[in-house]
Amino acid sequence: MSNDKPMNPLEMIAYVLSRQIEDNEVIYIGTGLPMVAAILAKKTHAPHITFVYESGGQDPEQLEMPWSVGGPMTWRKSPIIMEMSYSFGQAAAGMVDKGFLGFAQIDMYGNANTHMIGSEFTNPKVRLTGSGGNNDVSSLVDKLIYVGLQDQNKFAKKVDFITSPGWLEGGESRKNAGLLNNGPVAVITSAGVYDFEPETHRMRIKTLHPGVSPELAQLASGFELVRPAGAIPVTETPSKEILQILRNEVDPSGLFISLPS
Amino acid sequence: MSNDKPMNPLEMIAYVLSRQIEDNEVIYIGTGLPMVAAILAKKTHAPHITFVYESGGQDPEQLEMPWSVGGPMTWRKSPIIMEMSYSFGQAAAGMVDKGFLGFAQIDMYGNANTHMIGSEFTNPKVRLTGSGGNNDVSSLVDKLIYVGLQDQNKFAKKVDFITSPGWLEGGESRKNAGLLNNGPVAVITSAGVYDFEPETHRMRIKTLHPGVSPELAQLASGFELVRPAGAIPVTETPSKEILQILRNEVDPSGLFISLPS
Amino acid sequence: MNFDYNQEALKNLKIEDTSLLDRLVDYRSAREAHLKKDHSQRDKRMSLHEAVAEYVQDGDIWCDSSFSYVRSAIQGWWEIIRQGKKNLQAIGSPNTNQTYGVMYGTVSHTHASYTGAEMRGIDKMFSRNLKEGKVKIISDWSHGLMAQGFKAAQLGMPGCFSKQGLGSDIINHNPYLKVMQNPMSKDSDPCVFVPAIFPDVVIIHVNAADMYGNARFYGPAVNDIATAAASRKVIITCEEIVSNYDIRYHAKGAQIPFNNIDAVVELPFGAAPGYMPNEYYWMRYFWEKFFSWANESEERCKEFFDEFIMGTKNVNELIEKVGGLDWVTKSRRRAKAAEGNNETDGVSFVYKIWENGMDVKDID
Amino acid sequence: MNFDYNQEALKNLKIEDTSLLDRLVDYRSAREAHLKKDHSQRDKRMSLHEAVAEYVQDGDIWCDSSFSYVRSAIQGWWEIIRQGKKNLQAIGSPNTNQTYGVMYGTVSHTHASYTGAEMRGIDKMFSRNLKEGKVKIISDWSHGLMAQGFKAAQLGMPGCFSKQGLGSDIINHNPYLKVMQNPMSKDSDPCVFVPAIFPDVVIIHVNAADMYGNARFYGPAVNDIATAAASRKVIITCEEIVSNYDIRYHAKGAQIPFNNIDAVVELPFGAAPGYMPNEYYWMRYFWEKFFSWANESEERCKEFFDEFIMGTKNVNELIEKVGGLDWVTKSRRRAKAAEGNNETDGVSFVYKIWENGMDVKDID
Repeated sequence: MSNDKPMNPLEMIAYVLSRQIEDNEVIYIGTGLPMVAAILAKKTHAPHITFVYESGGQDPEQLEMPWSVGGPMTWRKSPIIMEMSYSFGQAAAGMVDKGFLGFAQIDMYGNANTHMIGSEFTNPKVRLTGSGGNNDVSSLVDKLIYVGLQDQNKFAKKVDFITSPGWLEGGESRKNAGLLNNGPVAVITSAGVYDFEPETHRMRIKTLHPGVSPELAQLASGFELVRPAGAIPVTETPSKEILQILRNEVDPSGLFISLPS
Repeated sequence: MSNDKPMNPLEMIAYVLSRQIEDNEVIYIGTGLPMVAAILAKKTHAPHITFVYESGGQDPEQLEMPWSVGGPMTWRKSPIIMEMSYSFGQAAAGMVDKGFLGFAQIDMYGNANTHMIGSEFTNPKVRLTGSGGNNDVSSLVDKLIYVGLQDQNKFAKKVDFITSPGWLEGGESRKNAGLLNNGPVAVITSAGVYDFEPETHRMRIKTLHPGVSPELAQLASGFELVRPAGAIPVTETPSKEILQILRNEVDPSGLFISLPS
Repeated sequence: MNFDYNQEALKNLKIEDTSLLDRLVDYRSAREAHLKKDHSQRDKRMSLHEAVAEYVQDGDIWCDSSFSYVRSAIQGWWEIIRQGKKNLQAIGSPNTNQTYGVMYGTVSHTHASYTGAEMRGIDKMFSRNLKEGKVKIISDWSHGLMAQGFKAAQLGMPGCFSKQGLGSDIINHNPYLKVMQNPMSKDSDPCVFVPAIFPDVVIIHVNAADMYGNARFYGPAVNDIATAAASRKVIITCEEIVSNYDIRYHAKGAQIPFNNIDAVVELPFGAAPGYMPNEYYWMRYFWEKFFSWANESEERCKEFFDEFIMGTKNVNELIEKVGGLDWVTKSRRRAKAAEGNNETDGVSFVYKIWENGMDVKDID
Repeated sequence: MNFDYNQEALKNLKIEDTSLLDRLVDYRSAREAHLKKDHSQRDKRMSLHEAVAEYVQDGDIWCDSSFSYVRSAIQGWWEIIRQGKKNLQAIGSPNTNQTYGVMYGTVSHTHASYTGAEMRGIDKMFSRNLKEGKVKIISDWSHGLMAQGFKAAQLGMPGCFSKQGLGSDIINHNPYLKVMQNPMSKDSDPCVFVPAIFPDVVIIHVNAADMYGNARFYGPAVNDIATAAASRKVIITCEEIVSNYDIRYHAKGAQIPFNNIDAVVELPFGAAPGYMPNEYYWMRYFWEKFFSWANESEERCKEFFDEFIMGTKNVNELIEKVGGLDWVTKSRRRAKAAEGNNETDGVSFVYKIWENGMDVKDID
């Protein structure tokens, strides 16, 4: 891939997501963009992070992108491969700092749905994948980050099914439900970066990507986005050097960061 | 050890205990006499039995008597070595047929004590070992067999502490307590072999060793032994061939089957 | 035993006859089943046909093993389909291979945790079948909750508490789960009660086993150690049957003990078309075409599986379809390189998406 | 958190101040402790002295590891005693090494499951100390119940149900256990609720670890994988520090992951005078004399430990006492023969009972 091409939206998401990772963290990774972001982070500002996978692999020798979270690239010469129950157990015990999840729908409190679209469980419009490890990751890791494309349907007034609990109904409701962990701290989309207002726990604009106005972000949302006081910063974009690393070292075949032609 | 010596009481116990083992069984084994008995059984009438140990070893290659249930003779080239929780779990799941336990005290319902002698837990006359795996074995294996020397104190009217539940207060009390398994089926002592009367679950004389009368057995008991209808059979004694196997192959150094001189 | 189910979940799932739920959590019957087995170390070798005929019954709770495309006992599963077994309850974390079993009537009920193709997206075939009522979800799980249920079964726990599932709609769609107060806490501390779960039958594919069933594998165990201990009937398929000495003297030892096992089937390529650690790469041609055609339409889907499952008698015929010995050697090298055991230089892992007209050479 | 203890057990154990019970079951504080750690892969090597000084505090719940005389981190434990740490709560299944710690004031409270010398009988020293109030039992367990408590902690379960303990007096002498109805059953089905348990500190001795703490061992794990995950602080002592590559490329891999670990101490013979799988046989002279003298009287007991623990600065001095290099070579061969890795012919495992006046040559 030519390095002169302008940055595309998927590359932007991958970059922004990578910036959510701090050095020294242990992080839950799935396939796709979170994987790209995590590898980019490891190759740039966060060399001491450790990747863990729900299927049991930990800290594999990096070679290629995994095509499955059970595949060999998730446990290539791992020091340890855990049983699935143990893998989640370590997150419950406080050994995993961060997790990354996608969503089909997400609401203003960061409750996310990967179960179904429709109003009737036994006869959905579309059955999605179900939880897999999503509910466990959202319930157990210290800090949760969502990533996905943003539109009015995906940013839903009400999700059709809560697969992954966010801040539930806001306020103290998450804590009262008995959940152990911090809950979602950020949502990264094609439009911007969101966090959650500390008291109400409603989704709040943190930064918007270049060219995205608050009005445009709001148009692409089914619920009202909280606007912070003052001007909204523009999301930092990747430098040329980082784009090069992303394109040449992280995903050289462009599987995850090329837009379908 | 000379093979012409007459059989001693420990050898008798080892032999009688070995006859409690049926072929094909999976059995929990500790150190000492149960080990001797199990190896004798495997070398004679029960070649297809499998030894499992609470500390995790399973089916070790036989070499020497173990000096600890965690020692190398319990897992020498074992096909698998389990974590302790898994080892007991397989008994809960119904994979272990029989267990053998000693006792410091045992009552008429087969409740056994290896915790303490005395009436006050915080200031016992003697603190014994505690449960170790005894409570787990007695709660989980399909059939439980006790082995020990018999006297008025050990065959106690009331045990000072129930480490291993037998038939509790008899009748349906064991089942009502929620216990999964069959409970004790036999007690092997220096005097005889006891089973439990099917309705009341009181300890009953099954056979008595040569030279032991029912009156003598009763004298060596702190509670009333149930006598079966009819004549009480004499416990079968080991043949010369079996004594030879026991002395030459099972415990050649006589560590467990020699009486202290 | 009579069981006390989550009533809200029963309503949401429209389950009236709860008897079909009982066996999964009936730990006493699982114990009884285990106790009744011959526990001796004996020769348990038999053919795949015999093992499936004897140990899989219509209506059984069938458990998938390992992780969808990785070391799953797919050839055992295909034999279940070929033998026309009916109305199984499917369970597994993930439970992705169930989906084509629904098409053949093999699966009628599911304990759902994940059905899909990971980064290739959702499973439209499963979604269609669910809408049409060909398969019913009778309990909905997360991977972690199900893993705890399996592990509880292995460790002699009738149930356990979890901090997963809280606040989600999963607990309203699973008759086995209940929100309960932590008995240890005076303060409010809601937990999810998860019962131990006991499949009727699991087939587990491993690298090596001895004739008694002591089994050794590489790569993630996922839930296999737990489900082997929990399931009433366990079939091992393996790349090779090794001597008992090999199991004993190999540094890795066995991970699954013989006393769990009912049948041992020597079945090289038993995880194909999936990936087998240290042995062979997944058949990418198969999977890419499968995902594409199964998503496209019911007819395409049927055409695909009629060729690959119903149109083959055994795994060797499948391998011939994707290149025979050529595939075997290439696939072996690729798997070993992926794992760092063979030289990676010159081995391609490049990913290609299925397009109509492609053949094995385009996506090997 | 405020905890709801078994009141009958509190009464039977004469515990008035329950605050000393809290930390063992406070899963939230264990999680917090784990979250606060630096999770990076970094060089954690330090001396045994440093590790114990930094990670063992007076009053900690100290957990013994492995199985009494087999792969237990005895040299780590002796260093705790030598440094004069006080008033530890001792826990472990078995919890046999605690007993001489009581004599030095290192241990004041115990979570009891087993203290004794197996076929050598009960521990009279422990019995004496208990009667004299030098150590108090604050919870009584079976091995299996404790193992479930550790495992629950490892697997993210705040607690679990068990079919062990029912009908026994253990449940009346353990403030953490409660008889409860199985929530899944409509019929009466009493179970024992077992909370997840979280020691403050465990020292685990292994065959090999890398500098980050990924640890590999042979022989039984017992509860070590679980306690490493559960404990707030974990010290690894190891026969050798190997490269991270060695851990990755060795067929057995690691059983304990680096993120559990706070300190890595290279300490050859760290399990001595106990047995170390694949490395050395237990020091039979030591143990036979110990059992005999400790049973005999308080004075003999003190004399013994003043020589062996207080009279040595490190394990090398201990080894010199029992034969030095001679012991090392003989002991290594004997361990490897016991495990089937060296030729057994000509290697003696004969057992001798201690008699006064015996020396190392008589019981090597």
